Formats: sequence, C-alpha cells, structure tokens
Amino acid sequence: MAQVTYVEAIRGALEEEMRRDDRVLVMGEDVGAKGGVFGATAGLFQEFGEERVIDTPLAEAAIVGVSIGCALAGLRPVAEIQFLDFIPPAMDQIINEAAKIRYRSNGEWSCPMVIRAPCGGGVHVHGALYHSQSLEALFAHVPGLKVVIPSTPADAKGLLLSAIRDPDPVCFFEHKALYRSLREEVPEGEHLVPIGKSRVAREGADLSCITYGATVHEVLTAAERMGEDGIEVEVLDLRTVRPLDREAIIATARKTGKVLVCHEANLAVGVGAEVAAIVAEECFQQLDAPVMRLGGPEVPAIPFAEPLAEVYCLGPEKIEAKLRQLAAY
Amino acid sequence: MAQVTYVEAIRGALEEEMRRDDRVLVMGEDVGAKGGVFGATAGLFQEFGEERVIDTPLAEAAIVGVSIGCALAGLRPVAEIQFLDFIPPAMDQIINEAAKIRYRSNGEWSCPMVIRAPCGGGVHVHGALYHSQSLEALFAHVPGLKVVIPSTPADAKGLLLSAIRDPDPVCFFEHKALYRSLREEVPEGEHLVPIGKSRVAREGADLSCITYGATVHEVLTAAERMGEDGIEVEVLDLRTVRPLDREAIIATARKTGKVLVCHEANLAVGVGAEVAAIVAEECFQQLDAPVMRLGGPEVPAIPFAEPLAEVYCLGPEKIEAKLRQLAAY
Amino acid sequence: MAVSESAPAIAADLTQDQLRSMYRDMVLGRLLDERILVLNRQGRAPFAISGQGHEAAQVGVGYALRRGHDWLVPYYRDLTLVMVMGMEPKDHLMASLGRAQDPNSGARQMPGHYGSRAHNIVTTGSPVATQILHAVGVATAFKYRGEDKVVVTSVGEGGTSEGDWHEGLNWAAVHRLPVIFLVENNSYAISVPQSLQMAVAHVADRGPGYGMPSATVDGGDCLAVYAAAREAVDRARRGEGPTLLEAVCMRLQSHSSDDDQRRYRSPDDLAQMREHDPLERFRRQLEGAGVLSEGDADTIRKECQRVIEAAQAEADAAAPPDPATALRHVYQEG
Amino acid sequence: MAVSESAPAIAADLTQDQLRSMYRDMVLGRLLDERILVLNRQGRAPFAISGQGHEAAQVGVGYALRRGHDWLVPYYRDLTLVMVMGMEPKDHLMASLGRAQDPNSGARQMPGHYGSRAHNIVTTGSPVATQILHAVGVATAFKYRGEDKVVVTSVGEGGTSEGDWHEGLNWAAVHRLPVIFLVENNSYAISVPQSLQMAVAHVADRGPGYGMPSATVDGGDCLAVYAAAREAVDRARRGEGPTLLEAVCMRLQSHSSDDDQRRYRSPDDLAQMREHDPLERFRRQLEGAGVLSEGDADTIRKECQRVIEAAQAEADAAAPPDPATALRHVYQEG
Ligand SMILES: Cc1ncc(C[n+]2csc(CCOP(=O)(O)OP(=O)(O)O)c2C)c(N)n1
Ligand SMILES: Cc1ncc(C[n+]2csc(CCOP(=O)(O)OP(=O)(O)O)c2C)c(N)n1
Ligand SMILES: [Mg+2]
Ligand SMILES: [Mg+2]
Repeated sequence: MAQVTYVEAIRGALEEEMRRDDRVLVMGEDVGAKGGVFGATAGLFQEFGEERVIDTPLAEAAIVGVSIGCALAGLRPVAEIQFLDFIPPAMDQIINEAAKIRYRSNGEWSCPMVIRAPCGGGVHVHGALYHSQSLEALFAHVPGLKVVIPSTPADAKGLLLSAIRDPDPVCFFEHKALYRSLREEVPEGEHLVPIGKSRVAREGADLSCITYGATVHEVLTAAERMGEDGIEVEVLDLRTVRPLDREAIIATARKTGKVLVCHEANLAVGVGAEVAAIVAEECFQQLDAPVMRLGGPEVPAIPFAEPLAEVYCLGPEKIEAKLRQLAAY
Repeated sequence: MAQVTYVEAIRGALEEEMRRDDRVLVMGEDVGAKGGVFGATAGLFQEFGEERVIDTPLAEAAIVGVSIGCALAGLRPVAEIQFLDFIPPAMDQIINEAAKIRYRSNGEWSCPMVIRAPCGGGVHVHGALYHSQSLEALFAHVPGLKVVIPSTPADAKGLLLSAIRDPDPVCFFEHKALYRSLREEVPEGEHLVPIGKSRVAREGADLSCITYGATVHEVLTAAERMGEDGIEVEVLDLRTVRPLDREAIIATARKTGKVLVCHEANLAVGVGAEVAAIVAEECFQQLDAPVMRLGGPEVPAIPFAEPLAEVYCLGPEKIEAKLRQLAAY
Repeated sequence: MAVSESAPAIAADLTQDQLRSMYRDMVLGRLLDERILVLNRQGRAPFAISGQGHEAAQVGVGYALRRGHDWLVPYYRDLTLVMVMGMEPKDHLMASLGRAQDPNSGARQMPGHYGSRAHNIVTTGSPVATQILHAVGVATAFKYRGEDKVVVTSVGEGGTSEGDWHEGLNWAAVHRLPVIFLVENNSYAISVPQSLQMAVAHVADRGPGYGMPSATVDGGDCLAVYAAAREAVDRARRGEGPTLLEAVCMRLQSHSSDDDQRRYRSPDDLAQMREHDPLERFRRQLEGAGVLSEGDADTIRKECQRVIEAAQAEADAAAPPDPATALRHVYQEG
Repeated sequence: MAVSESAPAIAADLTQDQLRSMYRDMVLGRLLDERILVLNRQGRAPFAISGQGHEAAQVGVGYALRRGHDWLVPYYRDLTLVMVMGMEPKDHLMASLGRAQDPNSGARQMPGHYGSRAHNIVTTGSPVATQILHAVGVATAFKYRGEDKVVVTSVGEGGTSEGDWHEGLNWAAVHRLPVIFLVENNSYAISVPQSLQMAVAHVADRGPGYGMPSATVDGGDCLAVYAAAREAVDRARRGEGPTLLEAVCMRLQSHSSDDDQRRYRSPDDLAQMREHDPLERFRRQLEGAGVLSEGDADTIRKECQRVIEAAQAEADAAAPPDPATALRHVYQEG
C-alpha cells in the first residue's frame, strides 16, 4: 500500500475507474491540460485525451446539465465544479433535474453521475467568502441525491469509486484543507467504501461527537486532549450526509448519552440540525444531557483576514471547550 | 375592515406600498398585462405602467440579479418567481449575491428587495412535482436572508409591507392553496407585522405543535378535534423561518413539555430539524417526551395523481394521529 | 386511397405515402389535442397544455429523424412530435387522466411531460430550457461512442432567454455536437410577447453569435420545416455540428388550461391566426398536388377519430396509480 | 513637462493633459500591480490577481466615463479601471495586506473584489458574470429615475459562457438600458483557451443576436478603446441603449498567484505577448505625437513609484480587522 495524500487518492480513483470503465468521463473548468486547480485530475488529460477529459466552457449549469445528458445516454460522467462556492448556478440542474429523474420517470430513467467539488476553508486558506463555503445542507435536504464528504485519503478513494459506480447522482465534496495535509496508506486497486455508512473514528464511552469532513481531525485532536484527562470521546465520522447512517448515530448516542454534533457549515438548518433532531427523537430515554451543536456562526462564509477567519472557524480549542461543557452537564 | 382573500391581501399590499413609495417596482414573468398567473399583481400594470410593473424575459437568475442591481442603486424591487419550483436558476444570485452583499462590503452596500413566490401543493392542486415544492429550507440555511411564510391574509399583507420596507433581502413564500381558500378581515392601510415574530395561533396546555404556512390550518383542524377529547394543543405559527423566533419556540416547548414540529416540506435537513434541535438543546429539562417531527416524506415533491399526492401530503388526519402519539407518550 | 402516382413532386425526397402519413400525423395530433381539452373542460383532466398550431413544424422535424435511432428531448407542446417518434394517443390519455399506465411518469408528472425510453424520448420536467443541456449531453455521448445518431431538443422562444439555452448552444458549437436546437416560436411566453422577450426579430439571428448555422422557417409550412430539419440532421450526422432551427408557429389555444389568452391578445390577432391554421394549409397543398384526393382528408380524420376513441376507452378503464408505489423510485431499488 | 502644444492631435476630443494623465494612470496601475505581486511572493499578501496587459483597455474605457456620475460594476482584473474611477493605491495595498482599512470589504474578501460607494463602484463577489445582471439593474434604476447616468460592467471572455451574461445582455437590449458590457478578452479563462470557450472569433459577434451594437477593439490600443467606449457611452446617455464592447487584451501574468501559466501556454506565446506590452505602445505613441517629451515617461514613472511607496508605508502601518467585528453586517444593525 502506498502512502498517498487526499488529492492523490482522488486522482488515483479517477484514473483507476477510467481505465476500468470507458463510460467514465471527466469534465469541468481547467480539468484538462492544467489538471484542475488543485491537481485532482492531473495527468488524466494526457492519458485519456480530450474526449474523456473535457475542459468545459465557464458555465456550471452546463457542466452539470451536460453531465446529466451523458448519464441519460449511458455514460458515467464525473463533473468537477471548481469550488463548491460556484455550484449555485447549477442548483436547478442538480435539484430539479438530476435528483428527480428517476422519480419523475417512475423508475424508467436514471442519472448515475458524480459532482465533485472542493469545499470548506480555514484560517490559513485565505479563500475568503467565495472559496470557503460548506453548502452540503442544501443538497442533504434533497431526496434523490446522495452527499458524500470523505475525511481521509482512504475514504476519499473508496467513496469516490463507490460514487462513480452508484446508480444515482452523488455529490462528492472534498475539503480543500485536506488535499495535501494528510498522507496515509490507501489500498491499491479495488477499494470500495459503501455510501451511507459512517465510521467510528475513535471509540469512547463518555461522550459522542458526531461530525464529518475536515472537522473530524479537529474533533480527534480535541478528543485526544480530553482523553488525557480521562474523558473518553467517541468520534463518529458520518462520511455521508445523505442518506444519514441513522443506526450508527442512534447507537453512539445511546451508548454515551451525551452528544455533540459538529460541522464547519453554518449551523442553522444544517446537517447538524438533522442529526440532533434524530438523536433527540430516537434517544430521548438514553440522553443524559441535551444534544448540543457547534458549527459555523451566523455569517455568510469565512472572511479573508486571519483575525476574522478565526472567529468563523472551529478548531480543536473551541471543540474541546464545547465537549467539556457537555461532559460537565 | 374588508373581508379579503390571501391573494387579494398580497395584491393590496403591493398596491398600497407602490402608491406610498415610488422606489417600489414589481418584476417577473407575466406580472404585467396578465397580472400574474395567480392574479397577485392584477391591476398594477394598469395603474403604475410598464416602467414599474415589468414583464420580464423568461429568466429567473435575471429577475433576481436585475432586482439586486435596482436595490443597489436605491430602488425597492419586488421580484416575482412564478413558482417556487423555478427559483433554483436564481439560487446563485440569491445565495451568493443578495445574501452576501451587506457582509462582503463590510456594511457599505445593502440589498433591500423582496422575492415573492407561490409555494406548496396539495392533493387537489395537481401541480405535480414542479408546481408544488416547498424549498424554504434551502434559504433558511443562508445567513443574510430572511424567509417569511405567512399563513393568513392579514399576515400576508402585514408581513409583505414589512418585507418591502426591510433593509435586507426577504424571501416571501405564499402557499398557493391559501390564495383563494381563506377570506378574513385585513386591516386597511398601514398594517405592519414584524418579521421574525411568531404568533400563537391557538393556546393549549398539553402539547405544542410548531408549524407555518398552509399547514397551520391543518394543524388547527387537528387541534380542534383533539380539543373535543380534552387534549389542548398549542399551535405556534412561526410566520418567519429565518430568523426563527427562538424565544417563542422555547416558551411553548417549556410550557407544554411535548412538541411536534410539522411542515409540508421534505423532512430531512428541513426547518423542522432546526426547530427540533433548538427545542432539544434548550428545553432538555422540561421535555416530557421526545420532540417529534412530521413532514414531507423522502420523495422529491408532490406527484400529480391524487392517490400518490395523498401519500405525500399531511392533512389533519395524519397530524392528529401524530399528535395523539405524542400525547400518549 | 386512389392517388395518382404522377402527382407533381412537392418534396423531392418524400414519397406520396410519407406525405399522406405526415398529414395523418398532424390530424391525429390535432384531434387528440382537442380531445384532451374537452376532458379538461369536463373536469376529468385536471390540467391540459395544447400544441395546436405547432403540428406542421413538429411533423416536419419528426420526419427528418430516424425513428428508433435518433433521440428527442422535447418540451410540453410536442404532443404531435412525440407521436411521430412512436408514442400513441393512449399514452397521452393515460397521462391526462392520471392513470398508472401513463408511460411518461406513471402519473407522477403533469400531462405534457414526455419521456419514453422505448422511443428514445428523454424524460423531461417542467423547468423551461433545462432540457437543452441534456440534449447536449446526449449528443456528447453519441459523439464519444462514434454513433451516427442525432438528437433534437425543442423549446419555446421564451425559453431562449434562460441561461441554460445559451450555455447549451455555446457548448454544442464548441464541440461540434450532433444536436439540433429547435425553437418553436409562437411569439408568446404565456402572456409575454416576443418584443418583451428579445430585441431581435428572429431567434435564428443568434446562430452566428455561436458560430452555428441557423435558419428561420415558417412553422406552418410542414414541408419547409422538413427541408430545413433534414439539412440540419444531415449536417449533424456528417459530424459537422449543431444547428439552430427556428420554426415560426402559432399558439392557437391559450398557454394552458389555467390561462385565457383573450385577456392579453386582441380578438383580431386571435381571429387572424385561425385563418392560417397549418392543418388546412397542408391539406390544401396536398390536395393541390394530388397527393390527397377528394374524401381522403375526411377518411383520415375518421380513422384518427377511431384511434382516439379506442384509446379513450382504454384509458377510461385504466386504474390510477397504487398509493403503495408513491415512495418508490427515489433511488435505485434493491 | 515641456510638451509642445502643437503636437498632432491623436484623439480629437482629448487634451494633451488628458493624454498624459491616461498614460500616468496606466503606469500607476502597472507599478501597483507589480508591487502587489512582489508582496505575494514575499508571503505578505496571501493572494494576488494581476491586470497586467489590460491597462490600456481599462484606461480607455475609464476616460470615456464621467467620474463621480457614471457607475462601474467591475471584475477582478480591473485594478487600473477602478483607480481611474477614483480609488487609490493605498486602498489596494490595504486589501492585499488584509487591513481593516480595505475600503472594498474591510478585508473580508480577497483582494481584487472591488467596491466603493464613494466612487460609484458596486460591490462585487467572486462568482463570474453575476455582476452583469447587477449592472442591468443599476441601469434600470437610472432609466426609471430619468437620470443621464451610464453604467459599465466588465467580465472576461470566459465569463461570457455563463447564463447570467446572456440573460443580462438580452434584458438590457429589450429595455434599451444605458449599460455598456465590456469584455476584456485575454483569450484564456485560467487555462482554458478561447477555442474551447466559444466557436466564434470575437465575442462581439454576439451583439447582433441580441439586437445590440457591438465592436471588437484592440485592447492594447488605449485610444481606440477610448473612441469605441466614448461612442457606446454617448449612445447610452442619449437613451439609445446598450453596447457590447470587446477589448482584445493580453494576460501578461498567470491567472492569479495560485496559477502558473507556463504549464499550459507555450514559451513562444508568452514571449510574443510581452513584445506587445500596451504600456510601451502608448508611450511610443505619445512620444511620437510629441505629447510626451524625452524624460517625461521616466518622470511619470518615478512619481507613480513615490505614490506607491507612500501608500505602502501607510498600509504597512495599518491594523488588521478587529475580530470583534467578524459577526457584524450580516443584517442591518440596530
Ligand atoms: C424555469 C421556469 N420558469 C417559469 C416556468 C413557467 N412557464 C412555463 S411555460 C412558460 C412560458 C414558456 O414560453 P415559451 O418558451 O415561449 O414556450 P411556449 O409555451 O410559448 O411554447 C413559463 C413562464 C417554468 N416552467 N420554468
Ligand atoms: C461561477 C464561477 N465559476 C468559476 C470561477 C473560478 N474562476 C475564477 S476566474 C475564472 C476564469 C475567468 O476567465 P475569464 O472570464 O476569461 O476572465 P480572465 O480571468 O481571463 O480575465 C474561473 C474559472 C468563479 N470565480 N466563478
Ligand atoms: Mg412561445
Ligand atoms: Mg480571459
């Protein structure tokens, strides 16, 4: 097994799957000669040519809409939206078209496609308001879609392979702070991680922290620190935010009786609200404390200047403080 | 006071405000000569002319984007999106532009505008998948927006006047099943209902049902039936789903200790999840039962054929059954 | 039918049988359309959207395609066109009456939302112009696989104002894809006249700006549309890329059963339109050319009427969808 | 500066002072742009986006406007243009260094996201082409209030592929609004060449399809751009509607500090471009016409350098934003 970064894992998954299945195409802005602004498609253009790795016009609705057409006609497109912040022009094609094709045709048509996009920010990312957003809630609300947000290189590969082979449209959001910051062993070849199944990233008996994406690592850091004081935090990495892994959410909540839900995205009407609502409804008898949430504050996105970005971002300190508050309840 | 329908109340509010303030313009598809597909702008074209009541090209991003430009230049546009189902092409202009203009300019620019759209469906509405959606969660998630969903003619007028005068962008969603089905006294002239304040539509000591929009009336019917059996349901009409009236939500939850949140929109990652999460976090000590939710099932929208539509829609029976389940907890 | 085989050729590459069949398809479309409006007025079909006045254009385009080979991504006015592609009156009556056997959607969608895998008609929703991009994707797949298929997608002139339309035409031109963008220009988008929709006289004026051949044809002239469509299809099949084809049509009925066009169109305008009914034009043309003899038109009409009666009987007897199915097909099952 | 007043008129309606001022603005833009790139390479400015190669076009357009009266809805390459409108080097250095005094956004946005109420520059975000529609709305307000103001909005040729661009041009043409759509065509959208962006040679080829006058001008020729912009502005001010103006520019630097254009452009291409630097062209032109005498260019350069040094000193000393303000201005306060 090779030690690879998150972005290499994605690149590798695309490459392997394109070799295996010639129905797989990649399209997006700058995915060709340049290999993508983050290098996620580096080398694919050279290997597979301009018919399979398409540098598209600057038009997100078209990237998704044309991909839908490809899927309807039997291909397996992987569309890249350069930044998740720029996915809103394609919302109609995603919500009203891709998500509804199977249902509206009573099962006669389907739309197997993947929409990849880098998401999220951080204090040192400097992406500012339009290169930092975490918009997964907008898609997690929509029946017909699946929404995957891997937190590790191995998951990035395994979930991307599953996403490309999935018979339905999958939104695949990659936190850009993870692209090069992590390196781990990633199984070569066929490595499929199922969509819709979470992962216990750390076992613990005292509290549960349910999270996903880059925040998993911040939570793990906070959990380690708590562990030094003998408070054991179980960390559940959701991996998929639609459909949610209800069983695992309920299991960890019932096990520890204290739950914090944590994400970088804005809090209100977010994925965390859904998780909290599930826990509140399903684990009423087992909870020893109110289910708590921690997430992006009530501002549109992460500002440019570091002192402002810090206010937005979570980080292990804020998470630890909240976990301690919950532990003390 | 005149007895007016919901759609007449909206028309009246537009008319009054256009007479009072010549910065107010109306624009949208078919809002002019035809007076809107539901008649919400009937007569305005005749009174105010084509410069103030603009029949736009068929382009939702443009309707919102041009309205933003008008607002930036000092006007008070009221944009109509013909059906809420057709708002996704304008999502980028709403989420990335209107919602972020004040924040991104550090308070130097603002975007006072209203986006009106008919939403929702029903068993006899026959609007099918694309003339029935309740997409408020997508906007309720977004800082910088306000989202108003009135349930009565008087509120429709009072909230629309407040929305037009609001210094920030307001999404104003009107349930089409209400347009002509209700008639009530609506104060003439200046009648302002504040954005962000809910209303107790029915007092009760045993259970709380938190809801909004057309569902309010279904909940009231269910509550009356329960009342006949001596179970008193308090009904909270949120009126505004962003910002939520946290105080009132918490107050009713603490009062009764049993809460059902109810809406027509899809349940997962919906407004109800946020309300439930707030209740779960803030009223942990006072709850006598798990906070429950009832909402649209996991399908994209309301199907055309009545037998299928019935499966989607709530209606007083399903609500009553759920309330009784909660009461029995 | 006793038709002289020596009748003057009015379309070089169409046989007399084809011409008669074209007329028959127009009549079938019209009569079915009328029947659906009646069902709506009777309160049996909750919603109806009419294609009356567009039949000649649709038949002209449909006959330029290879049935069972080429693809169509239609819009809601294409009742006649989807029948040329292979759908049947029964299918539409099932949809109008909300029957489980509606092949488009199992009565999940409103009538007029076409889709049929059997006939290469892509599933369509309501949002105007989204289908344009799907057609470009379908054409991408054809080109990628080296197939000699062509896809037609249609939209109204109002739909050309949507961003998706622009993005689709531009993309198809860049990649020289085998797609024909048919615009059925009936000069109204619900109540909005063309003058408020665009500042040009013809949608086809936009072709050069995309680097795409384009043409405006009289959509009431079936054979003119056929000829223009044929040229576009041949070009696409030769790998020479897309065409923008504008057919100038008339919307004889209101936008839909929820609309009343007398509220925004003058009586004169409406009356004048009716005088140019494309069905009559084609009948006169075929009779003049001896393709139809006296009585033929009547015979055709009656035959179509019978087909519709039989279809209606079937649809009447058919069952609504089972509520137990309402939650199915959100994702692939099993 | 000792300039002969009898120098041949190279632009009928521009004085020699104006011409010198135009050159000075180009130099100021270039030097500031270079300074910002240096700050980026030093690790002091986390992000930089360069307008080098676009200065002549921007000055040409800017001088056609009435400062303090007309409006601008710019895009991220318009460093020089926003300075013509009234912004100052200090403003941009504040933004680059993330200072609270960044007048565009208080360092909430990346540098290059312009906005200034004082100078009629509308606040802009990152999504490409959204600003087009805002400009149409601003022009709607001008027309509605009967003001004789004009608004210019700019975008790259890549941005013309977005639906918003199409919707904006179409709307403005229908309503004959006083807006000028400036496309700064530098033939690349990050790495994507024009040939993959559109199937036409000139963006201006799209004008007729909207029923809108359009022109392609050499964006390296400041006075040609000025003349074309002047015509467009005059037309708009007379109430005769919008213009599509394409200025063919060069992107001398990589797309942004996160890009390296050597990875997708040939060394030849890059070298050739530099030979046509618009600054040099304009200097030679002005010297040839006697508007600049020997030494003038050098004097101007030094003066600009001094302005930038002073600005930098101010920006260096300025404070970052107070974290306590991070949650403000989501909605109107109080
Ligand atoms: C995105 C979107 N916006 C609005 C509508 C509502 N609507 C349906 S058809 C129509 C008018 C279409 O006019 P045109 O494109 O000219 O086609 P026609 O109906 O005249 O054939 C409108 C506004 C819609 N279905 N989708
Ligand atoms: C909607 C959207 N999609 C993608 C991007 C990322 N992006 C920023 S600039 C750019 C290229 C723009 O090229 P062009 O319009 O030609 O302008 P230029 O940078 O060449 O001046 C891209 C793809 C964005 N900012 N917004
Ligand atoms: Mg039309
Ligand atoms: Mg460019």
